[in-house]
Amino acid sequence: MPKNKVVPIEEAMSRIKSGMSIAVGGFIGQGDPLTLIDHLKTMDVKDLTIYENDAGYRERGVVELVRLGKIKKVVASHVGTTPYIGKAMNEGTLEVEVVPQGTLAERMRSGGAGLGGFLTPTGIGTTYGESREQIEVDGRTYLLEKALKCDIAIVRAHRGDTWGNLMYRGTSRNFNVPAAMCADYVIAEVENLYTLGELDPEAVHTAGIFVDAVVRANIDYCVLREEAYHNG
Amino acid sequence: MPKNKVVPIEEAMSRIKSGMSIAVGGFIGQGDPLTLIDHLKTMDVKDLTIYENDAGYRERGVVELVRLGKIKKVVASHVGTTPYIGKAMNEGTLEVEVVPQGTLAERMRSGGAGLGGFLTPTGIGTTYGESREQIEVDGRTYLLEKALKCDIAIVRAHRGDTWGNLMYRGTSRNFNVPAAMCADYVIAEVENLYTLGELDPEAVHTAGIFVDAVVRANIDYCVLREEAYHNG
Amino acid sequence: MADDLKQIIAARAGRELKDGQIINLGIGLPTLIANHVPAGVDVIIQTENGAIGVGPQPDPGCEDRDRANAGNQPISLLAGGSYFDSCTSFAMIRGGHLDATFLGTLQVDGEGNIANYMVPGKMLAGMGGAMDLITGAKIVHIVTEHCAKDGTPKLMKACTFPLTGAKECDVIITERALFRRHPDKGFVLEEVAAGHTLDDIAACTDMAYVVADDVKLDAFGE
Amino acid sequence: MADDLKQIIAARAGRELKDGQIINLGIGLPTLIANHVPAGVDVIIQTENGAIGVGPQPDPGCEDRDRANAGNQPISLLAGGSYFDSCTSFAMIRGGHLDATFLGTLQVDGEGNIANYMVPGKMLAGMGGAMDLITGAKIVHIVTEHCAKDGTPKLMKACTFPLTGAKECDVIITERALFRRHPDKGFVLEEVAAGHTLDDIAACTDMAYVVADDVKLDAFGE
Repeated sequence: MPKNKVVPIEEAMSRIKSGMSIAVGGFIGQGDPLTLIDHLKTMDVKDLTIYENDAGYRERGVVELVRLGKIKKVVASHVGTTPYIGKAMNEGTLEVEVVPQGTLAERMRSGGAGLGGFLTPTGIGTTYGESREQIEVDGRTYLLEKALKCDIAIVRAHRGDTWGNLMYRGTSRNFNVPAAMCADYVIAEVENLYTLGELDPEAVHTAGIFVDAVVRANIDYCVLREEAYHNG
Repeated sequence: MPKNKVVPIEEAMSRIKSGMSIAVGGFIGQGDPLTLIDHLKTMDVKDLTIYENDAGYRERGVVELVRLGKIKKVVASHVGTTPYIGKAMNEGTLEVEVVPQGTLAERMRSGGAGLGGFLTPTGIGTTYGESREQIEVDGRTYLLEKALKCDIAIVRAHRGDTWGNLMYRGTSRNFNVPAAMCADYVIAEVENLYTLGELDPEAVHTAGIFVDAVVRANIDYCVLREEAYHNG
Repeated sequence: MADDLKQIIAARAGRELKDGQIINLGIGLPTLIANHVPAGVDVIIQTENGAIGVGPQPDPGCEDRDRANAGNQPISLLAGGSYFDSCTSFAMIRGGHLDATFLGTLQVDGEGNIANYMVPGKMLAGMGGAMDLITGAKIVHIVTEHCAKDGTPKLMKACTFPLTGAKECDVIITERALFRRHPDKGFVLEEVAAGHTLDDIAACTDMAYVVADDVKLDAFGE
Repeated sequence: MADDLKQIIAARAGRELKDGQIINLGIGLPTLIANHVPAGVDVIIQTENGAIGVGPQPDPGCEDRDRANAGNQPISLLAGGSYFDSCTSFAMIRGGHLDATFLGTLQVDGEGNIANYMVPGKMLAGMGGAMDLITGAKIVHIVTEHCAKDGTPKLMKACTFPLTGAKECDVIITERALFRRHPDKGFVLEEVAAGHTLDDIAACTDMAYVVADDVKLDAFGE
C-alpha cells in the first residue's frame, strides 16, 4: 500500500533552506501554489533561485517573495505580468534570466526524466541562442539546452490523494506537471484531498512516484476563482 | 468546430506507400492497432521500415507483415516475443535494429515535439553506445539520440472522438502516445467512437491536433481481451 | 494603439485564416483576431498555457480562473477541446502541429527577423512562448501598428533589438499595409489600406520590399 | 531453470526489499519476487509498459488484456496505482525515481557490468527496458542461476557478450550465494546458501570477489 505523504505544511516546507533552487508550478496565477508561497513568506530563508514560467500575476505569487528579499534570481519565460520584477532587476536587487517557455518546460521535464538535455531549434539565430552550445544533427543546427534539476519543487493540484497522485484543473495544469518531476523534494498543495483509489487511474496527471509531500491548500481557490474577474 | 476526421480504412491506409517508415503503437499486443495491421496485410506495399517497441506477440501483429515480405527493417527494443523475427533476421530477409525502450519512446516524442534529439545516459559504456555520438555536459557523458520522424503512424485507442482526441485503456497506452506524435500522417483506429464533447477534456491522452485520420476498429477487442488468457 | 487601428489590423488578419487551420494568437491585439474569423471558416485556437479548442469569452459571472488564456483572459472550451501541460503544449507548437501564429512585435525586418521581447537597457518582458511559436508554427504573421508611438518605423532595414526569431516572419499586417514574404523576392507589398498611398508606405517603411505587380490599393475595406 | 531454484533466488531477493521502496521486476524469475515480499514490508511495483501500483495476478476469468505487465502476464492495480505512456514510464525509470530493479542476466562481472540481451551470432532478443532500468534505478539487483545451462559460470572475470549496462550492478543473488558491491572492495560475498561451501562458490565463480569477514554460511534458510 502506497505510503501516506500528507504532512503539515511546516514539516514539508522545512526542507527549504537558503540558497536552494526551487521549481514553481503555475502560469501567471493559473495553478500557482499560493498556500506554499504564503508559507514561504513567513520563513527565514533567502538567496533562493526560482524556476517558474513567470513570477506571478500583478502583486500575487513569487513576486511577493521578491519583495521580501528572499529571492536571488528568477529564471522565467516572462516577467511582464509582475511589474515589480522589472523594478527590482533595474535596482540591482534581483537577477532575472529569461528563457523560451517551451525550453523551460522541457528543461524541467528532462531533469525529471534523467536526460542530460535536448536539442531545440528554438532560439537559433538570436542573441539568446548565442548563450547556448550549438549542435548540428543531419544538417540542421540546434541549441543544446541542459536538463534542469532543482532542490525543491512546489506545485498546486486541484485533486490529490494521500500518495501524491495529482490531477489539475483546466489551464492550471501547465508547468505543474514538469515542475513536479524535476526536483529532489517535491511538495504538492492540493485543493481537495482524496483517499487512495478515489482518483481514476486512467486520468491521473502526475503519478505519486514524483511527489514527496502532500499539503492541504489553506486557500479557498474556488472563491478566488469566482472573484478573480469581478474584482478586476 | 474541429473537423470530422473519420474516414474509411481504405482511404486512410492508402497513404502508405512502399519504402515508407511507420511508427506503430502498442506493446506485445497491448494496444497494437490490429485492424490497421490486418488491412496492411491486404495492401500491395513492401520495403516498409517499422518503428515499434516489438513486432507483436507470438504470431499476431507486425510479425504477420514480416511473414508476408512487406517489411524491410524493424527497429524495436525487443523482438523476443515473436520468434519468427529472429528466424527472418537469421535468414537475411529482415533487418533488425534494437534500441533501448525508453530511448525509442523518447525518440518518437522528440520527433513529434520538434526537437532534434536528446542526451541520455542509457547505453553509456556499452557496444550499443558506441553507435551513437557522445556528448559531455557538466562532466557527465551522454549519448546523443536523434529525434525520430516517420511518414506514417498507426495507433489504437479505446475511445476516440471524430476530431481524433484519443483515450487509451490501462497498459494499452504505452507507445501509442509517442507514436501518435511523430509522423507526418497519423492514423488512429478507435474501438469506440464518440461525438465531439463526449470525452472529458481533462482526461484526453492524445489531443486531436496530433491525429490525421480516425478509423473504426473492426476487431472486437473486448472479446479478444476476455479470450486472451483462456486460450493460452 | 488606438482601438480602431487594432480592429482594422485584426479584421484584415482574420481574412488570412483558412478553414480548418489550427492557430495560436499572441497576447493583446492578436487575441482580437478571434472576433474576425470570416463566415464559413472554422479555425481551432490553441493557447500555449495549455488548451486547444478555445471558444468565446464566457459571459460575465461565468468566468473561471482555471479556464484562461496565456493573457489571463477567461476562455470557454469548445466541444472537442482539451487541456494539457506546458511540455505537451510546446510539443504541439515546436513540433509543427500549428498551421499559423499571429504575434505583435517591436521590430521586424526584410529578412523576416522578429524582435519583440526586449529593449536593451529598458524593458525585459521575456519572450514567453513567442520564440517557440515563431520557430514552430508553419506560417508566422506579425500584426502590428505600422510605426512605433514616436513615429519611427517598426518595419526596419535590420532589427536592432535582440531577435525573438531569425528569418521566420512570413506575413506582416499593419493598419496600412500587408506584406507577404516570397522565397526569392523577399517581402512583397500586396495591399495598401484605403487612405494610404504607395508613397505613404514607402515613407514610413525602412524594411526592404518590392511592390506586387497586382498590388491592391484601397484595400482592407471588405 | 528448475522452479525450486527460482523460488530460492526469488525468496532471498525478496528479503532485500525495504518498506516503501518503488521497484521494477524484470520478466521471468524477477517477477516471482512479488510473491516473496516479507511481512510488514510494503513495496510499490512499477511495470515499464505503463503502470504503477501493480497488485496480485487476478483470479482466472478476471484477467484483462489491457491490464498486463511487460511480460504480458495479467495484473491487477492497487488503490493509488495509475497508468501512463511509455515516455512517462521511462521518465520515472531513467530519472532515478525507482529505488530498485531486479533483472536476470546472461553474464555479470566483477566491475558490475551486465550482459543480458544478446549472444552475438546466436540470439538477439533486444534490451527492452533493461538498459534504462540498469542506468536509472538506484539499486540494480541481478537475480540469476549461478551457472549457465552448460555449467559454465555466469559470474565472469569480464563479460564477453555486449553489455546492457556498464558498472551498474550492485547486488548479485543466485541460488548459491549473495554478493554485494562495495565502492572500494568490489563484490563481497556476504552469504552462501545452505548446501554450498566457500570452496564450492570459488569453483563456480570466475568473477573477482572478496569474502566478507562475517560471511554467513548456511544462509538462504529463513
